[in-house]
Amino acid sequence: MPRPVDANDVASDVVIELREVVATLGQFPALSGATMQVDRGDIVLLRGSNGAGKTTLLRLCAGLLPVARGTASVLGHDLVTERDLVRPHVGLLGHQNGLYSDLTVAENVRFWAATVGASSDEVDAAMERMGVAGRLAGVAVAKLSAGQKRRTALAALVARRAQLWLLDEPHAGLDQLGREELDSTLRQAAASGATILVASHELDRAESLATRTIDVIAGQTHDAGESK
Amino acid sequence: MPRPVDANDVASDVVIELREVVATLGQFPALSGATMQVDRGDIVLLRGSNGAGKTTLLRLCAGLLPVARGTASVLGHDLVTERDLVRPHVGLLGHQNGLYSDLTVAENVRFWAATVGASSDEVDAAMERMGVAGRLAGVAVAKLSAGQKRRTALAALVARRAQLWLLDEPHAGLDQLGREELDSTLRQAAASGATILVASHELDRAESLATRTIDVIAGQTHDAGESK
Amino acid sequence: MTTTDPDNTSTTSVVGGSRSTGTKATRVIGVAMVVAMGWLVLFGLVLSPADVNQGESVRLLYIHVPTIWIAYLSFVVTAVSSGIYLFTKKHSLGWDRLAGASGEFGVAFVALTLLVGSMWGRLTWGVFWQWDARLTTTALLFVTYIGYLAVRRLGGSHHQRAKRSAVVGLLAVLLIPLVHWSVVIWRSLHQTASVLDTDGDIDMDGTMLFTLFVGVVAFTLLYIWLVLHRTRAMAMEDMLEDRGLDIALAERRAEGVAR
Amino acid sequence: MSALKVAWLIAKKDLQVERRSRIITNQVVPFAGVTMVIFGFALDANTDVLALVAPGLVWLATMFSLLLLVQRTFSVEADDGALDAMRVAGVDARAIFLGKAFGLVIQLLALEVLLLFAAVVLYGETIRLSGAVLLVTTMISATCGLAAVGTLYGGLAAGSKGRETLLPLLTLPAVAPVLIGATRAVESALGTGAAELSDGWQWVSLLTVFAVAFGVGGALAFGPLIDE
Amino acid sequence: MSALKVAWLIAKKDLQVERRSRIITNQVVPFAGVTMVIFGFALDANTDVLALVAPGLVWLATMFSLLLLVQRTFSVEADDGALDAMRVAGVDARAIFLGKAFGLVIQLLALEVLLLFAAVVLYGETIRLSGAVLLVTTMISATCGLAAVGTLYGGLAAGSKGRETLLPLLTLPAVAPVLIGATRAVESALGTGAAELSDGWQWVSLLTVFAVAFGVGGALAFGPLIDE
Ligand code: HEM
Ligand SMILES: Nc1ncnc2c1ncn2[C@@H]1O[C@H](COP(=O)(O)OP(=O)(O)OP(=O)(O)O)[C@@H](O)[C@H]1O
Ligand SMILES: Nc1ncnc2c1ncn2[C@@H]1O[C@H](COP(=O)(O)OP(=O)(O)OP(=O)(O)O)[C@@H](O)[C@H]1O
Ligand SMILES: [Mg+2]
Ligand SMILES: [Mg+2]
Repeated sequence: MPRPVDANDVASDVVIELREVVATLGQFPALSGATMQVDRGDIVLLRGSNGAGKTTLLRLCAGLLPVARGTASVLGHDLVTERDLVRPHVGLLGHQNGLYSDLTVAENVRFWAATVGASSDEVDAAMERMGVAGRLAGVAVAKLSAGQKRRTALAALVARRAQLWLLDEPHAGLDQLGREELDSTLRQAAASGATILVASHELDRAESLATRTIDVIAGQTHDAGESK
Repeated sequence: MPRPVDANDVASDVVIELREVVATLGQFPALSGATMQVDRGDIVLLRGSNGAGKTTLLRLCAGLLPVARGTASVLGHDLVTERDLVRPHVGLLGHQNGLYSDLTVAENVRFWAATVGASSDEVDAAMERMGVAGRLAGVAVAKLSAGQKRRTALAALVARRAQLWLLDEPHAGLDQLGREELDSTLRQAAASGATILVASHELDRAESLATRTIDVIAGQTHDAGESK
Repeated sequence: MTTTDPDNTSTTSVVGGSRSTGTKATRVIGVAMVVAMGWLVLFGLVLSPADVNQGESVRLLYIHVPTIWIAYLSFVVTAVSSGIYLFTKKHSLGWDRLAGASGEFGVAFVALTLLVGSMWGRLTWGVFWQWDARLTTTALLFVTYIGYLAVRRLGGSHHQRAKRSAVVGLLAVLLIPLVHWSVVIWRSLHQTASVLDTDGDIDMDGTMLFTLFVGVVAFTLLYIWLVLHRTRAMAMEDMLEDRGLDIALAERRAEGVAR
Repeated sequence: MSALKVAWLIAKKDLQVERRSRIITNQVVPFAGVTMVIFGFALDANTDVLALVAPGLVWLATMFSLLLLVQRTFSVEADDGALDAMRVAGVDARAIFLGKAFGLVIQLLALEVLLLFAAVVLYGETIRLSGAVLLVTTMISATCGLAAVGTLYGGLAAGSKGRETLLPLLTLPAVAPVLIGATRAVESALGTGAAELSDGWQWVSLLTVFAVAFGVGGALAFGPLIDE
Repeated sequence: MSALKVAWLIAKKDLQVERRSRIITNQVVPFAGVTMVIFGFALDANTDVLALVAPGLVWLATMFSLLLLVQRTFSVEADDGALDAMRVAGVDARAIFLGKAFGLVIQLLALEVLLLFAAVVLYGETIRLSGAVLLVTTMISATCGLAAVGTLYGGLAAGSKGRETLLPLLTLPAVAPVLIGATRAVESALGTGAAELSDGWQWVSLLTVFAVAFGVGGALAFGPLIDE
């Protein structure tokens, strides 16, 4: 599912490499020394209590936060100096959905897909997949329920075919069907070479999905091993 | 835990009674004929797919939406004409938290408790319970993680000691400890006479918590029977 | 589509089962209005004399003054029916529709006043607009009721629309005294009250006064005729929305069965 | 709890939010200052004209600042659904109105003093002792009127989308009489363009009537306005 | 995809949002109208002065409307984290800048035409044919300058809290040169106060330099500004 990768990206199979990374929010060191390595095709569960730093870690990998100390590289590029090379291949679903509430579902998904040059077939497929095709496609996002919004955001993400998916509590708000669909989409993406990080509190579901688990404790990462 | 009830409130044990209630959002009949009855002390799980109308049902019971057709009464009062009598006894946790991001956790909880005249002991107990006492109490809400915000909103709700609790996906965003704590708080409240409605997609957890389940399907309610 | 449905209690009574917004009464008023308008044209353009100072342009008076008075009337009707909606137990939407219809035509009439007034100003003062207190307050009145109409279009349920706009309608009417007495308060260069003067003696040519009277009658009839039709049309719109709700309800329920 | 006590709670909360965020001190005051300087420019820096129209400009700048303040005070409520939460909590709508209006009055008064001072410095306006009582009375009654209108329409616009721009449309024409009255009264107080001191008081009575009408009307109407 | 193509996508999206929400048509235009009426008041209804300063007032009203428009266009981006999403998606910052600025230019031009028309009616301004070219050139170059400044600072303020009030503080002083230049140029175009037609062109060159400086500077600076 992810787009064909150019030569320097496949140089190594290490997709994320953090070494003693410190990142601050305001004065607060939300990441206080994260060291981790994620390989291509991994589905990694980030586990940790509220305020542990999962969201911060994901945003850092997406290049939204500065690295205060340590070194970080994503997809073989340095996260600080080569940010522009990293971003086109990364997709993030944060706590917010990033949708324009005045536009319809289809317009939103199409807009996001267009910014990365995805084809309209992919857009339709993604919307179908996340269950927002049909009647909902023409409804303004402002008029959706919480779960329907989340599905739309996921559809926009799926249409992007990123190489690295960063998902912050993707299951929250989805109904049973949506969860199944999402999990199978993620498994499929991973199988075709994407790398996926999922922060989640729904351990039962997430643990069965993930191939590895990393515990985030007070801003530090601890490898909890393979889960499958 | 709920506050002492005055005479007309205990007249009957039926806390919520809806008959063929229709409620619209814009032109859309989000509730298309909800009929249900909830008794004092019940913990009711509202189950349903995305867009089924769970949030709408909860907001209607909180008196935030007009009743387009049908009749609705809450705590023995008509939901349309006697709204002012109903509200002081109802607590709602919606998809949004209702917090002031510039104020600290403690200031927020105190403000909401003060508007309903809760004592400062209750405030402290509620914050302790939801794990936002201590260091977090003095932190501005803007600087909290998603789960910490949710905990703060729950603390403000717990401090209110409402008779009817309406919770829209209360588990979303909470970590394992927070979930346990929340469930035990809810059980305790129900045991001391509060009535609780929970909309949730985390069926495993919610089904073990609830005493009854109601399915919401396309804006209509279907009783799915006692669960315990 | 416009046939009535016994289920729609709130609107059927107003529409009364007819297919158009007209009734016998409105047709009578319509005919009277047309006659009065003809009369006004006759008196205004032919029979009344030109003014000593203003010449032929004085004939604009017969539109200018009646339109603003009818606008006042519309806004007062809006306020009164808003008040009735808000303060009676029944909260009948009929009053809200009357308020809305009246507000709409009030805005239209003020727009006419502004238009005719500024044309008149061009003829007599040489400019379209003066920063005169009355002109400015009239402009404010206009904008205020545009705001009122905007509030009506905010969306939400009919009662929500009614409540919100009733509040605005009640407060906005306070501007009318300000417009009326603006000439006194600010020593304006606009014509001070000469017809509705406080001392009671009317200093105006008899024919002119009579023509003005005809104008007021004609525009009042026009106003009544328009408002009657518009309230009926609004009732139908509301009813169509209710009908739309029935259809939407059926669809939504079917969606549940389909699963 | 009595409505007045709740109103005081709300006003205190608003002032606290302001103290934390320092929006007025850091941003609205400079904005108003810049507005006054720019007026000077637009009027060709003709000092004679400027001194004549200074009272008008002070009130004009106040009015534009009012819009900012109202917008801010209601976005604080609407951002995270706090206004809904207040409604569910059964907080008396009159208390909300009075509380928020009182918070605004305090903030506006502080601003006006500064603007008046700016007028003295920038436009060479002079303040005479004999007019001090009139000046203070005018400022207080005009400010109450402005705050009442601002709160009323701010609340009306708060729930609806596009509120940022509905607010000025409703507020500006409504406060125009205040602008006119207060300008004339301040002219009398300062003796601008040989205005008589005695003339000022009749304007003050107009302002007071306005403030009372909108204050009482607003308090009564606020419930229906924000409800549903 | 080329930056220009993405910029066009973004501008199209912005205009679509506007078409859906009709904020400008229904609310900004009346707001600007009221502003002009109120200026008339504040200036004491002195028609001679008014006709003289009318060009200045048109631009002043445009500037205030600019603030509303910029605020709106960036709150659309920031409300649900869409700006973050764009950054993660690796959308070229220059494209974002150009796209949003272009959307603003279109909206502002439409507004200015209306305001000019209002000035003709309200302030008794007259337009002469010989000045038409100058008038149009002035409007276009001034508008480009305004849009560039607005977009630049709108983006800067978008992420930070209290953005509503940071924006005017930054924007107003920055556009003051435009205000002055455009006013003089329009005076020349209309022949207000016996201004020479030829004088106008030197102002236009000033405006153009300003627009180019802020346009190019903004496009280059926008990335660093919204990043991190
Ligand atoms: C845009 C321009 C104008 C506006 C907005 C305007 C507005 C008004 C208003 C609101 C009234 C009603 C006053 C009341 O009874 O409360 C009025 C009355 C009147 N206007 Fe005008 N006016 C305009 C121009 C003119 C001009 C140019 C003239 C004539 C030179 C004029 C002559 C009159 C007269 C004679 C009355 C009747 C006064 C009375 O008996 O009360 N108006 N106008
Ligand atoms: N503002 C609105 N205007 C029109 N329709 C709306 C609006 N908000 C929600 N809806 C529609 O109403 C229906 C019910 O929404 P509601 O939020 O109650 O669903 P829900 O059961 O809470 O779903 P979720 O599990 O996703 O939170 C949905 O189909 C949604 O599309
Ligand atoms: N803007 C901020 N300024 C200062 N500290 C912050 C800010 N935002 C978050 N924090 C702190 O940073 C820490 C990590 O936050 P983060 O959002 O990464 O947690 P999380 O693991 O995602 O938690 P959750 O499970 O609740 O979403 C928290 O302790 C929080 O209090
Ligand atoms: Mg998080
Ligand atoms: Mg929901």
